[in-house]
Amino acid sequence: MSENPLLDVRDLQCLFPLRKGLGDLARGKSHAVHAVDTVSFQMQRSEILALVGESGCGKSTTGRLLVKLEEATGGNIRFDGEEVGSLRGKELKSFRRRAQIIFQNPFEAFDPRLTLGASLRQALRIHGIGKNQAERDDRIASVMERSGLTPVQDFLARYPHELSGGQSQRIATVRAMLLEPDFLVADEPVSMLDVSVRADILNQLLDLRDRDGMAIVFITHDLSVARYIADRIAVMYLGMFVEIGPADAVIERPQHPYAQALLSHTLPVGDEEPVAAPVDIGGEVPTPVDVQPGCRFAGRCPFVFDRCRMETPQLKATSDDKLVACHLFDQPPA
Amino acid sequence: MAESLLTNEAAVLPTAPRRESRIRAFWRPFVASRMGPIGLGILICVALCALLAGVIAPDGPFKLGAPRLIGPGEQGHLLGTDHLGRDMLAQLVYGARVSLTIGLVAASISLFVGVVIGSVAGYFGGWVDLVLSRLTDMFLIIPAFFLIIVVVATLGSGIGYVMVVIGLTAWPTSARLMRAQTLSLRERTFIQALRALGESGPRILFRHIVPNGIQPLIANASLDIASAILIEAGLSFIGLGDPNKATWGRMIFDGRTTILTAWWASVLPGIAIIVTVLGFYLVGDGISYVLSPRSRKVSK
Amino acid sequence: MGRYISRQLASIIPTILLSIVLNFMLLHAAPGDPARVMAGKDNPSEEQIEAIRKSLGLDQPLPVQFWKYVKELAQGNLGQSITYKQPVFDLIMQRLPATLLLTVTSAVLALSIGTLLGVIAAQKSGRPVDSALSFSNYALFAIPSFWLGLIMIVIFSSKLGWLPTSGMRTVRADYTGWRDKLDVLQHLVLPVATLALVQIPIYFRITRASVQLQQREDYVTTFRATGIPEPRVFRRYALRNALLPTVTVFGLGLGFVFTGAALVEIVFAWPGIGRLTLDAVFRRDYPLLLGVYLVLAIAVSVAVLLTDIVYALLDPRIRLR
Amino acid sequence: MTESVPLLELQHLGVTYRTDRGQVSAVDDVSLQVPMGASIGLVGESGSGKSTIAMAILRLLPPNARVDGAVLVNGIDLTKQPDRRLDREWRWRQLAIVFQKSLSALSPVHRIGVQMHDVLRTHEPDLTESQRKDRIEGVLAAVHLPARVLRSYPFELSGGMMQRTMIALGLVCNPPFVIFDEATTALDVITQSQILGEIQRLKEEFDLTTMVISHDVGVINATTDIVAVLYAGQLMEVAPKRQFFTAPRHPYSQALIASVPRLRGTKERITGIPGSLPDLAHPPGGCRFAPRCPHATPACMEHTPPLIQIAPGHMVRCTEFSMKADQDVTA
Repeated sequence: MSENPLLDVRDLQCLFPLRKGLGDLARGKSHAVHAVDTVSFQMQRSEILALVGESGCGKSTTGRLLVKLEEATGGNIRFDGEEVGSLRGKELKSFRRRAQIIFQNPFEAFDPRLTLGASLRQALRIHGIGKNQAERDDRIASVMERSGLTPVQDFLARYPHELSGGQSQRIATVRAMLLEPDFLVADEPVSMLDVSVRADILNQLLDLRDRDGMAIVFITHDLSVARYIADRIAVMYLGMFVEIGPADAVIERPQHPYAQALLSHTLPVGDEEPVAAPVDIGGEVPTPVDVQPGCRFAGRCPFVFDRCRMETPQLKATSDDKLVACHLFDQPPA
Repeated sequence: MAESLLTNEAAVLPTAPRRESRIRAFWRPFVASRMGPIGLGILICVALCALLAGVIAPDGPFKLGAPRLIGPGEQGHLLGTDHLGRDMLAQLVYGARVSLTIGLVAASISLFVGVVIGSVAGYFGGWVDLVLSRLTDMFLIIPAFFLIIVVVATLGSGIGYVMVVIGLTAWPTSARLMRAQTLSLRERTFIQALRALGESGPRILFRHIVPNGIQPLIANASLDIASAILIEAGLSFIGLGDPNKATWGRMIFDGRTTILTAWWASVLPGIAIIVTVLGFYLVGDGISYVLSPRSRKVSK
Repeated sequence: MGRYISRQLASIIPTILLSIVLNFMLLHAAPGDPARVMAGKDNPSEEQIEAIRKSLGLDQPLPVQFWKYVKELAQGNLGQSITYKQPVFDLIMQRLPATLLLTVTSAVLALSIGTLLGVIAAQKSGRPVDSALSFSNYALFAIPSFWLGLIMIVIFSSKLGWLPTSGMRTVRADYTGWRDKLDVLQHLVLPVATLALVQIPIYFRITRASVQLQQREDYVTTFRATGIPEPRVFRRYALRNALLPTVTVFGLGLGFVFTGAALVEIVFAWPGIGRLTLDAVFRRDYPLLLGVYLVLAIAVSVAVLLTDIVYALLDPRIRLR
Repeated sequence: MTESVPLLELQHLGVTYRTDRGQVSAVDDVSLQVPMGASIGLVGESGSGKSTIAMAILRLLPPNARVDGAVLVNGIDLTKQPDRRLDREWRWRQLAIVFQKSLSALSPVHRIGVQMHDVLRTHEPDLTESQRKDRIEGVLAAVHLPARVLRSYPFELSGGMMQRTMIALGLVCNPPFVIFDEATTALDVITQSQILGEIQRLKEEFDLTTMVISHDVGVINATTDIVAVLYAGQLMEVAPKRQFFTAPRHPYSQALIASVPRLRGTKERITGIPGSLPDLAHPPGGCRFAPRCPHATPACMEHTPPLIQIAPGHMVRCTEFSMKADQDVTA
């Protein structure tokens, strides 16, 4: 727990109320989807934290909460010491300049009716960066060149549908960089791209960390990509962190049963021997509606025992410089 | 400057984009729709007649004196005269002006109101959406014609009133379409990105969501113009049209009693309505053909 | 399912309330003094106007008047018709059956023919049959219903003499029993034909677009891959999915058909709500006019609710959620 | 292996789409043999034409597609058969397919059981109701699905369960050959690996010959023993799986495998492949990978190198190899 982290998230929670039918109103019952439930972590500059999990685990919602595209229903987020939840108007706008996001679908990253130049200039105009058009164009040109998107003028004159997926995603990252943010959320930026084109994006993010000291939350469902890019990995299940720690510690020595299952089911490429003995977990991911107390993975966990069904496990430090939320690791002294 | 980030050479551009100009990109599929150009041709003729009404019939539609109910082509009257001896062609061309103005003005009112209500309801959601959607449903459900009759009967049947009233009762379909478009566009990546960049709500709504969402409403607008013309004709037929304007509906009403002996008095204005309204439908069909995915290339 | 219907009900009630409020506002927007208007044309004395004003409580503040108006409405009292000196509600209820007979028959006729043509056009999409059907439907949709009525009378009554020109029954002969029914049927043919023809394009366009959409769905490809012949895939699966939207349009279509019905009733002198409304317009009979408008608004709302329920029954995605 | 007629053979298969942007050559001169009992992987990225090949085999291409070359099943060319005969004798009886988007693969307003019975009744009309019921419940059990699935509607099942249903549907007429077209792409990591395991088991149990189409080399590695690599509609390399993953010979195969981040081994910087796909409406002359190929020579740009055999069961389409082959002949 360092003293003034760039980002400090405490018990973050996000519940989506389900549409109430007349029946529910009468019975006073309200259903809610527990998308994100008491997530806590910290981030420094020049660091990439990967959020890894299957669909519905809340990783995307968490990312959107961090840049205030969603309103948290609980807990708080401190960005550079400043509480993000209460930000409105001008303060919110200056926060947005320092915390940016790139999305999964590169083909829809830009307004189809505007040329890329117009979209990039708009980003600068929103925050009044650069005194005049010329200065703005210089800024754009320099960031474009740094991302290897040359000849710059040719790209700026194009419409979004005249670009390949890889190029669109790189220009989307350029747009974010124009605001010189300190923090970036990358929400599955490569999962819609062909494998051969992903390297450019991943390397672009690595260079932002190394050269610009950027703090990046990288969201993915692919552990191999997480291993390549992240310094730390957090595995999420049904809205909660189940294991978080240095990338190699999580990949090579997973402790939480779900993390082990996720790793063992990640398909090897070529003749690599499988990572861990296959942990066979049955059933499907349950829907996170009206979640009962106890460990949410209990229903599918091969090592479940009675305490798991009663008490929700908290993230506890384990040997390997990791935090794991599982009763196997926080046994009361026998 | 720092050497380029990527170890390999600059990204190779896909082959230079052969970019069709925006107009040609619209025109090529529009012509391919076959129905579109026919409709456009019809509308151009009708518009010409309306514009040149002063030239075609310098004395205006109500000039009396000619013999009553003479057939088309007789005594210099290309399309004959009505029961008061007024020239049919003159009334038709001046009637075209009324129909086109009412159609265009009513449709633009309904398009404007529909876009504003639909986009605001779709974008802001919550109770705003609830109230506006109930309002839309109400107008959608009540029989518009009866409401128009009531309002015109109470407030007056000048052409201005008629246009505004038809416009103010035709907007729900556009509102519903625009709301659906806004709801889907609001979740699209480029709108989320603009929100994250700090762009203001209203500017996102009116500079990005409306321009991208309005295309299907344009195709729908042609249907609104057509129905406005039909409604106005109905009003005139039952005597609620603008009394001092020559309207096709009134011509049909006037010629009703003598239809067996002088068929042209009622039949010709009817055909004029059909041709004009058909023209708008066909143009609408052409526009929606341009917008539909079918006309795009098959990839993969 | 229950939740879906309760949501639909919850949306109908405010809609009707809103139309009542609009109704009340229109009543008071009438030019001049409503009491004087209510008193009618033959220059009544000041006391009479004053009496009417007091009887209608027009001197009280607007909210009180509105509350009184709503209470009256609740008991089905739509006020007194100026011209017929009868309760508006009874007048309407006398004429409504004739209009319903005309509108429902023509709507059902148009639904079946329009849907059938829509299916044929979609199956042969792109080919001459499709363009011919689409073009003729546009043309049909462009014909004003009242004008079509006139032409039908000229051809089938005057020239060929097959059918009566107007009215609902032969005036002098007072037939009874089935002979009377036959007489009404004879009178009904032309107005229903006119009204049906004008509505066919609505259902044609919806069905054609919906069938074309379903033909591009993944499950059609799956069944074609399983070797089920194309016509069978179309009949058993694509059609069933495609006809769902047509059901919802039928409810809303009734709103449209009342417009056409009014004009057709006038041309064929059919004793329905349309003609009643026309008289009310010329005699500035506001209570009658507003009564008609309100009854129709409620009728259409109920029709839309019924079609929503039918749609929910047909589509398991709504029925089971 | 006795010289048996391959279950499926593609001879110079080509597919061209007529679009308003001109003729798009989505598949160009693909020749492939799939021996009985084999499981071949068709790997290629977006725009490589892999799904078009699957649809060409089952002849389900849209009307604006033109197919050249032959598709032989047990030696009979399907492109010459009338559609009615395909329906009665080949589709689902000889070859079945499982698509990617399982949730929309069946009609949303019919129960799943009704649709499965319909398919079975089409091909085996003489079965009684109860015989059909047993057969269907048998294939459902084979993919670990409870019989209640038959009474449910597609929207009531999860992605994983629906995809298992579609696999069961594929097996219901026990066809010898099943194509999996990106069948697990839309599924989560754990569900995908479980279903891929089941596909392997079903292959033995129903002794199937399979073709697995995917952009994910991990999926190909887990389910196939022969790998065919497609790029921009052209077959670049065909090789036994072990050979393909340890010593790929075509530059595209090498670059593709190198771009995949690994869970094991040292973490060196991956480079990917610069540039982007050629525009198939105006395909470049010669080898279609040349514009992005690190070893491209002028010769690669002129004429398209042929697919030549460089080892038993190992074919490569690359100028470097075809030139070497010419030298051997002339030397």
